[in-house]
Amino acid sequence: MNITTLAFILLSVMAVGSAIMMLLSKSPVHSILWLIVVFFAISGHYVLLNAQFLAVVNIIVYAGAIMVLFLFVVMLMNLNADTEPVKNYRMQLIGVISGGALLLVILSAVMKMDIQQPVQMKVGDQGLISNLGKTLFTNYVIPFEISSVLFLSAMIGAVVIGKKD
Amino acid sequence: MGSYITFPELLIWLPLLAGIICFFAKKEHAAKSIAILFSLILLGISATSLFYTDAKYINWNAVNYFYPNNIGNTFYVALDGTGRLLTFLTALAFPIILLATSKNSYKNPSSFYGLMLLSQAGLMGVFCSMDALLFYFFWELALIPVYFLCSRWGGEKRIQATFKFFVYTFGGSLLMLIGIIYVYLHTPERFFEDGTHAAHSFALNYFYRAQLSAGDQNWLFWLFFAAFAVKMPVFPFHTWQPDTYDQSPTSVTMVLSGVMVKMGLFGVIRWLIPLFPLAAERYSHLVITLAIIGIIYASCIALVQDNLKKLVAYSSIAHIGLMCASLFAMNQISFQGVMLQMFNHGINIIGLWIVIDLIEKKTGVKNISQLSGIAHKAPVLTIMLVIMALANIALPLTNAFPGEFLMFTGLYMFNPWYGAIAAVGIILAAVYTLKMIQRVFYGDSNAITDQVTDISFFQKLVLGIIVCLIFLIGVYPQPVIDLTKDAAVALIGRTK
Amino acid sequence: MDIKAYLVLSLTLFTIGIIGVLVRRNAIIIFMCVELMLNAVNLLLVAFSKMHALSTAVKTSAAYAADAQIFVFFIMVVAAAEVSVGLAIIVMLYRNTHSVDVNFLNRLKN
Amino acid sequence: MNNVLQIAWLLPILPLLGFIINGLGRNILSKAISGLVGCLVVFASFLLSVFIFIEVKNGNSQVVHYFDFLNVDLLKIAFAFKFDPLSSLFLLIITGVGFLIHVYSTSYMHGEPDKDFAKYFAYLNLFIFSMLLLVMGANYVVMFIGWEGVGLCSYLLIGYWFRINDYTNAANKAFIMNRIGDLGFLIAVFWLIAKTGTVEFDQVFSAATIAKLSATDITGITLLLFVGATGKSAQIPLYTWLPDAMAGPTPVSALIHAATMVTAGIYMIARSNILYTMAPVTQGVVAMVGLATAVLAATIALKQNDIKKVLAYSTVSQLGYMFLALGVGAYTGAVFHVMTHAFFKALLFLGAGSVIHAMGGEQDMRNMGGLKKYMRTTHLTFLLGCLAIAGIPPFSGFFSKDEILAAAYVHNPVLWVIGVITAVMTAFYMFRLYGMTFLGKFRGSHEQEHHLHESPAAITFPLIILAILAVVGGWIGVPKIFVHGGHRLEAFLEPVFRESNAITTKHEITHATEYMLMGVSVAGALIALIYAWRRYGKYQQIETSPKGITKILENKWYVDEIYNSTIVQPLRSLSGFFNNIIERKGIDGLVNGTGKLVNYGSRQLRWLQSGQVGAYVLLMVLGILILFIIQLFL
Amino acid sequence: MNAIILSAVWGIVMMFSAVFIKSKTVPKYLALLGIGLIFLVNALELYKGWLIIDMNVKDMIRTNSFNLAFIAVAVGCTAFYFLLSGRDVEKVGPHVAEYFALIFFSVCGVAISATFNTLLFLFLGIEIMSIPLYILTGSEKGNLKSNEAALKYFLMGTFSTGIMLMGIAFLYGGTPNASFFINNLQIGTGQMTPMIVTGMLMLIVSMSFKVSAAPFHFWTPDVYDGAPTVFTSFMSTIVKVAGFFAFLRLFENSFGSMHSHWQKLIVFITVSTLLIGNITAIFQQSVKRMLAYSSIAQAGFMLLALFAMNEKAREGLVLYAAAYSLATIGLFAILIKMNDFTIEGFNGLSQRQPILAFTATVFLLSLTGIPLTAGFQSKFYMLIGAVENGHHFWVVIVAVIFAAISAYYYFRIIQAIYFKEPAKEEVSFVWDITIPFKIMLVLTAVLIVVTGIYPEWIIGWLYF
Repeated sequence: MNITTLAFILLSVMAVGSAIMMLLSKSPVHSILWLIVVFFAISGHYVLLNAQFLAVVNIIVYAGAIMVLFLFVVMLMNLNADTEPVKNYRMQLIGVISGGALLLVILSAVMKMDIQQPVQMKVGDQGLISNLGKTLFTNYVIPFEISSVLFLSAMIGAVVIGKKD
Repeated sequence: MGSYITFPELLIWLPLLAGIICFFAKKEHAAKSIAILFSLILLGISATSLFYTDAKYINWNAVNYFYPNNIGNTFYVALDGTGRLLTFLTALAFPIILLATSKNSYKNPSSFYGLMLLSQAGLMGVFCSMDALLFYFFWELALIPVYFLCSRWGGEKRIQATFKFFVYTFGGSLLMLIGIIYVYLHTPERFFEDGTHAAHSFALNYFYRAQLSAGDQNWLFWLFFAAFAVKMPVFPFHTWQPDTYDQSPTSVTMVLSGVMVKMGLFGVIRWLIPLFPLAAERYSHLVITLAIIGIIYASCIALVQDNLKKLVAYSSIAHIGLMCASLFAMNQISFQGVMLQMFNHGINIIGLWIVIDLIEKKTGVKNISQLSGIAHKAPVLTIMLVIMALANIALPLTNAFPGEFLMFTGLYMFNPWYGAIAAVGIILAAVYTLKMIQRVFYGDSNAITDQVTDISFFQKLVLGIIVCLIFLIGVYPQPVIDLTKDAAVALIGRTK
Repeated sequence: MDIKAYLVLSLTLFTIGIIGVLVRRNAIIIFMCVELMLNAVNLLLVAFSKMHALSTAVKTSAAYAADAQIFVFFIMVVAAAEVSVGLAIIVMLYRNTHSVDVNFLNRLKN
Repeated sequence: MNNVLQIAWLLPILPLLGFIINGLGRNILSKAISGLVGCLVVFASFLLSVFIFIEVKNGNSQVVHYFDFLNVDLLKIAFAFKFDPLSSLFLLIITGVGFLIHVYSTSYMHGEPDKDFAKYFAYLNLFIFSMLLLVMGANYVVMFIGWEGVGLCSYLLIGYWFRINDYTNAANKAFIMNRIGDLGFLIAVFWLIAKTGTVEFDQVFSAATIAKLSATDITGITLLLFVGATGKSAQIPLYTWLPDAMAGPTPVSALIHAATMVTAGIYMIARSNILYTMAPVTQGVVAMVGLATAVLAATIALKQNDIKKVLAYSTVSQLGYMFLALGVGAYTGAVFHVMTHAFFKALLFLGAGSVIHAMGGEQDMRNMGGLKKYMRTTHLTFLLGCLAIAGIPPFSGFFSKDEILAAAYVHNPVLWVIGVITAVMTAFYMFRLYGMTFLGKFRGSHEQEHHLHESPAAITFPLIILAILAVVGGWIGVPKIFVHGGHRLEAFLEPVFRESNAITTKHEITHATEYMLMGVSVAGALIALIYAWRRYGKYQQIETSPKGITKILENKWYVDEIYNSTIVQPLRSLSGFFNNIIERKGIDGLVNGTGKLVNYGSRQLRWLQSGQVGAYVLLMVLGILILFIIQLFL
Repeated sequence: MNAIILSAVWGIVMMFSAVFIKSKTVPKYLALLGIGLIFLVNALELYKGWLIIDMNVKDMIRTNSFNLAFIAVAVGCTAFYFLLSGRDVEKVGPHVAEYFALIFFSVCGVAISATFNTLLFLFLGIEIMSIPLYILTGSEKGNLKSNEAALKYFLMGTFSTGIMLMGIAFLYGGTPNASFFINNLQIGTGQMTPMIVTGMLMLIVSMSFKVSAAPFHFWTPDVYDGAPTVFTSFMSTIVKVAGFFAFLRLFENSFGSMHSHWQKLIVFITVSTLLIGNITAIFQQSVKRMLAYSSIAQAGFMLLALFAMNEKAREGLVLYAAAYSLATIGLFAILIKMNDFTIEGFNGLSQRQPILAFTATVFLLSLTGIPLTAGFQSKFYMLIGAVENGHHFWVVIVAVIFAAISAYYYFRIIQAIYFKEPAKEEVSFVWDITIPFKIMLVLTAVLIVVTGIYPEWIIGWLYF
């Protein structure tokens, strides 16, 4: 039971717990906050895996930008109160059951595998910014270019949909 | 001729061309005269082709357009015994039908005549094509115009009735398509003139060479039979027919019952039996039993039919049943009998429809119970109908007699009991036919039939032609029989 | 560390996301659950990359191991784009019907 | 090749010509012309057949082949005519009697409008044509063509007055009953073809061919052929159409339903005598059926009051006699009786016709009587006819009937006894008829009485001719006990029946017995005759409701009713069942049911599309689960 | 490659054209020009291998005559789409140029997902294809249905993306040599490892979602129904067949060797798709919605390509893409002109607009699969492939039976067009029908018939 394992467990509990909390909390604002916690936990995992770049990006992009965007929208609609007055418990039950069943099935399938390959923790240089940067701008320059199209269409989308007329 | 253009091409392209022209005709008489003119030309051509049956005219009777493709089908059309006879029947039937179509009975006639000719083209194609894919093409193409004709110009319940008919046949032919594909995948490799080659081929002669185990044949047989059985129709696939005949415009009913039902029989002759001789042997008893049940069953229903058109429809089912049965008797006598009878049945039933159409036009009703005593109002009409009816029940010296005689003989040779039981049909046929004649024509005329007038000279002419044909073939059928000899012999060769 | 642990973790997160999509009716929350699913995937990918980094098969080219993390990067890119579009749609909807409850979206059915 | 036989094809063509002329020209031709044409063509063919008869008598009988009717594979059916004693004799009867009846008709049908008159003669000619085909055909198929042809003509002529429903019913009945018989005929032909591959008489009857046939085959074929005969010649069980057929004009009844068509069955069996001789079982059946019919019809005839009905039943009974003859192997006797019967029965019908004509269409004998003094010729000829049919020597009926009875006795005395009883009954009802019609005093209405008169020459002339024939006709077959070699007919027909006679063992009967037989039958006939004369000579109408056996007899043993309830009704209800239950509910129901099912499924499946995102996602998840299960556990 | 670049570029061009061009009609011509250019450069690449920019794609995109030909088909169909429905795009809203730009971006995605060689590009391609569609679906802002459709589409789309990514992750983890190259997953011929199975299965799910195959089709009717008709026409044809092409390409290159292991999954999906698509379509009253279901039904037939996974099936898929797209685009182009989308709206069309009626009939016959139409040829090739493949023969029978059933709802429209009397009020058309439009319709119909007679002119390209 070394420190790594301990950290792993801690972060995992944190991630799962706050994910569940996000699910349960009535007010959207709380959900968003809980989700941010989850992202932080996941970033912690990245750090644990020595994927520094992703850890940073995760914090900045997700916890920072995206979630704040969500927060803005929620505020804008001031959905701080309970947005789902009528609950459909049967639907929820069915949902939980089927989701759980899916989890079980996948796990039962995957756990049969024979890979005893451990995961490299804390060391390894693939995750370093320099490495990733190099790969990104040598091997992956074309996907990088092309993904710009996504943003262009997102932009237009903002124009077409968001713009009042 | 010959080196430039061949009979089958003419037979297929001319009506197609004429049909398209008809669509653009403005006036009715223009459209009609175009249609009649072309169909008469076609009749001429087809009649000529009867004199070029000899093997040395092969390049007058067969053509094989090759076009580069990777599935190995070509535009391969040819006339052989059966096909020749049936193309002649088609060519003969259409002028008669078109002539019998009385003026301005259909709204926007140009497309009516156009579609009629298109269906003729389709039929010609079916009877000429020597390539499975081509055959399937024409098989469907003959159906589509008829579908439109029926559900556009038919009676009040036309749409449902016709659609039933369409789905029946479409489903059947799709099953056949699967069968075709399966056989195709078992045909040997084919090399084309230009050096290219396809892994398999759709050509008839390649189909004959397909490697099919007995097991394959057993289920392929049913895939094909589904299509043909629906088209004929054989009991119990027949329920589309009475409604369709009743609902569709009479000209179309003539096409359907006169020529189109022959497609099914033709399919059996050209494709089913030669492709799957073993399965045909094996299931012949089953099919014949079905057919014979159909004969008795349909005749019985005809006994209690009150609707003239349905009565004829059921009697037609009975006749087709007999043809189907004796096809599967699979000896030369029965084969040639069927081939002869296909021709005769076409002529007779068209005549019958013409007369019934006239009656319906003159009285406005088609229920036997409402009609009475037309005989002394319209004697000529009566005589014509009586002759048609007698031909329908195969009285000697009418054309149906030699055909049915041969068919029964063949069937009897295959198995006495089948022959004997099937022959009961001729009694029932006599019963319902005579009952119909008695109810409709004899007795005293009633309110409905009082105003009936006798038929015009023109109609007399049309019916006269048919009557002449009936007696001509009835007295001296041998030429027609000889026409089908080779085909029958070849068929026997496949089954052995 | 055993890869199975990461599998369990991320699959759990993934499933929580799915369940969220199933049970919540607030469009925004549903969307957030989808984001959670994506993050679960990211985590798994990174874990795999680190696993492969040790595996003998690809020792030769360490670049391959980086692929996964690049992939994660792209996933984030796409997610960002999606978010902008998605939120725009949600806002538009909110403008027209002052609600973001997906259960009220049943003008289109059957 | 002889020139008469060379032009023999004219024989059928001439009546056909007449048919076509009268048929097409029926709207323009006047009565005179169409009548003339009708008679002339038949007369011409009569002359022709006389020549042919002479030709054949000079021992020149042969088959004339015209063209191949059907020629498929091994089966070759020629369109050929066969001229031999049998056919030539029938030719004479048909054309001769036919001609007389044509002449008779010109006057009898004079009341008809022009076009119907022409139509009538057209039909009559057509009948002659088909009958000639039947008789001359050199194989079973050509024979069958004529066979069905005559059936058609009788249908047309019975339904000649097609506006009266009963008549058309009778016509349908006749045709359908014949069809049933024809079915037997056809199947026999198929059987022949299947076994021997030929239908040409000469080949079929040749020893080589017969060798191919097993005993069962022969029995089967002959039985089936006999079924055909029962249809055409009105034997049990298919006889009921003939009495109804009296709906047609009287000359038609005389020609078709007495003289010619109904004898086709006898002709056919006589033609294929060799087969029958080789099938004793069949012969037994034929004899039984024939005798049974004879008795049954005779009993019915006892109580009929319609003059034509009586004659009709007597015809049936006489035909039964002929079949009895065939059954016991006395082919000559059968043919002989056909001939004599043709004479006197035609005579009787025509006489009856003349009476009806005089009575203005009245057919019920109870309203007649005492016509003796009004119409002498008719009365005289009719009396001769009655005597002939009653078998009183030396009239023709005596000889033929006697020959048959003798043969029956040889075969089995019981047959003879029943035969004699029938003969007695025949004598009785014939003279009952005679008495009720001609003797006593007139019972009809007054205007009828005023209207009464002797018929014109066109009617009486044939009567006289036929009367003469009825008297002398039998003399060509005088049994050898009277005149040795007196049986010229037998000698003439000998070549036809040679093989049969060779096979059948003839045990002669002593002259004494033969005299005794004759004596008994003649005596019986005479007694019946006198009794009937005395009884019905002064017949008075007494209104008593018939009871017991009388009632049954007047209702013809209820045979029609039985057929109706055992065959017609079940068939009708079966058809109804097919039409309403199986067709509508069963098959069509299945087809439409499938359509309905699809529609229903469509309506149900739509609810899956609930519009709820949550539900959609849930279903997707379930789908994923299913896929996993399929992949991992299946 | 050319198509990808140029379509992306042209999207930007359209985008900026919005700034300079105020007219509503001009963008259409610009778009036509663009699509023409794209077709041209793609054709050049196909024939001559000529590239706009020769860049090193690190084998992440692999072009061969087959997928270039497919791109040609897709772009060609898009061109027809512009020609037929260009004027209707202008009717949707004010941002005409933007709409066209989005369509171009989507076409870029189509091109990518036709040529991808790594899972990364598959992912990007699918996303680039879909995101513009989310927007287009919601582009009719005032219309609540449009909004709703957009949200549904978006939520479920992203959900399926999540599934797909999970699948990709599993594949990455499962392959011994960590790689995203689809032909380099090194799946042995033996039993697949659980990870691979799971990953593959999730990919099947997400791809089935994209091509709207049951039971992942639920978004389709609602979205197609809610979206502006002109865009429904686009997304239900070109995008969908592109999805199919990607589906086939992915599974052929990565799991082709293991076909027998996962064929039963495809059987399940195929049969259920055929069943739900065809059966549900029968009862629909709105033609638009009916076409949505029919697109599901057709998808069921296209799935036979994956079921068979052999040469004929591959050819068949491309044929099917052309036939199905052309016919559906044509039908939608006619449908847009109607002012009520119910089947009754078509009553007596033949008497008012014979040309429309005739062409519509041709399209419907083609969708039904009547000979002499492209529809028949495509179905025919599919069936050949499916029969050739040899396993699960009954699936083929089921397929044709459903093909026969499909006649039921297609012919309802034909019956309405020809055999029903028109409604009394003569104004059944919102917009005038111009001569060029009619000419284009006839052209499309002719093309369909030509393909029906001689499909080799398309198939020939595949092996150029």
